[in-house]
Amino acid sequence: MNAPLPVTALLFASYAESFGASSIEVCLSRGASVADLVSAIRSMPGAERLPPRPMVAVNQRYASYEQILHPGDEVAVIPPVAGG
Amino acid sequence: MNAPLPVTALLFASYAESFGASSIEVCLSRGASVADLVSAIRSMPGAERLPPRPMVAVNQRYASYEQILHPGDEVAVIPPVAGG
Amino acid sequence: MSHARADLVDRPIDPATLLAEVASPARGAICSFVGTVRDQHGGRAVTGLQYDCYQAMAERELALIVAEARDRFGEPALAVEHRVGTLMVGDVAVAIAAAHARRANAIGAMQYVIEELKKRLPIWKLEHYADGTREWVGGSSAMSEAAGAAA
Amino acid sequence: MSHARADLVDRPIDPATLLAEVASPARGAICSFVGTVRDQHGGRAVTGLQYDCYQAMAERELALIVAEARDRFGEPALAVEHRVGTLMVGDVAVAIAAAHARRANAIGAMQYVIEELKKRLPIWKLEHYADGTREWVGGSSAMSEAAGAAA
Repeated sequence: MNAPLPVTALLFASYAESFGASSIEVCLSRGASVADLVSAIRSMPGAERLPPRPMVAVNQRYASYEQILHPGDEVAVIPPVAGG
Repeated sequence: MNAPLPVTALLFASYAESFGASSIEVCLSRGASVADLVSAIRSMPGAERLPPRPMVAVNQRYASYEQILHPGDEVAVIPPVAGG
Repeated sequence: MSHARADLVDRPIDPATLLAEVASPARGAICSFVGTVRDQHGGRAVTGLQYDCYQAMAERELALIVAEARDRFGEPALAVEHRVGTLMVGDVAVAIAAAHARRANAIGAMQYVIEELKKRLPIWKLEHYADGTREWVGGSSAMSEAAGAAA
Repeated sequence: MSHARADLVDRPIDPATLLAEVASPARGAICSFVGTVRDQHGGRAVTGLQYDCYQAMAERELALIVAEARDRFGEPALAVEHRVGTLMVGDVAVAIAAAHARRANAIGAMQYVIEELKKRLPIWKLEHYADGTREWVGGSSAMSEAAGAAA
């Protein structure tokens, strides 16, 4: 269970500005959940302006914090939406 | 209270067809109500297809059956509406 | 004071005109309802129809409905047209456009106007069917039932 | 099978096109919602804005919302366009047109689409103000609050 799981998280709008990038690389371990991903991101420089529980999408769908990540998943951290 | 009150009631659509006219003359007495008008109209030839309580407008507003009619009132018998 | 207009018209209705009429930079939510003549009714093929109305009262009632909607929904801009006369299948019978800064107000006003208009506007519809017959809609069937709620 | 279309577009939106697209002789009730860029927000004068989006997910989510609306409201015809890129005050940001034989279905579908789209579509708005500043709407203020309902 300690095999590494590299994840590239897409960033948009205010989150992309906070991190100064449109994506960030995070190294998790196999079996990691969305919650683990958020913990890792929140410890990175630029995360000061992130809310405690940002929304996350996995494979272009909103994901629960319990969802387990798999190699190849498309992951994105979603700022509060403002369409319409 | 027995002074005559002549009323011309406007007719439309299916009611106009039933009576074969776009209005009918009814002779009521002073103090007569909308209910009295409807009773009088329902006893006239052509009224067979009228419902028991047709809608009536007085001076271009829907009227209750209790409303008292006055000389000069514009009176109309209103078939079920079908706009829109 | 925002824009408000309500008319009975005997020419084709263009919904885009009504939308443009209520739009403004201060009112970001615009909604519309358009009612067109359907090609069937109660299982019968319809070819067209004729709207008859009690014109003075219909104009008065339509203005009243629009005033009520503006009062209840924060003075939205409103434009309403109801057609009278002879219409073909697909023709626009009624168009309503409402605009407000908040979408709930625009949508609420639009819904209020169409619901009240259907209940209260003294307009009658003579449908023409493909078999050559004609019938006053609502008229003959409703006439055989008690109109207890009439007054 | 009635018509359904949902697109993100980077050119001006013409609501009349969407209305025409859903209209048919079998669907007598057509309604629309149009959202335009307002000239102010939170008391500040707005000169324009920029929509950024997570395009693949936004297209997927928009298609999902339209499919849900069609499922819930008796398969109305639906056309939806949401603009992305740079917009000026008065420009159309979103347009929805829904048509059905029954007006409750057309109006219900239109309302469902606008409400869900506002909640779920991964699109962000960078407002440009008259004083030269810019701000991600919803972003900075919401970021300081707990997003407990996020997941």
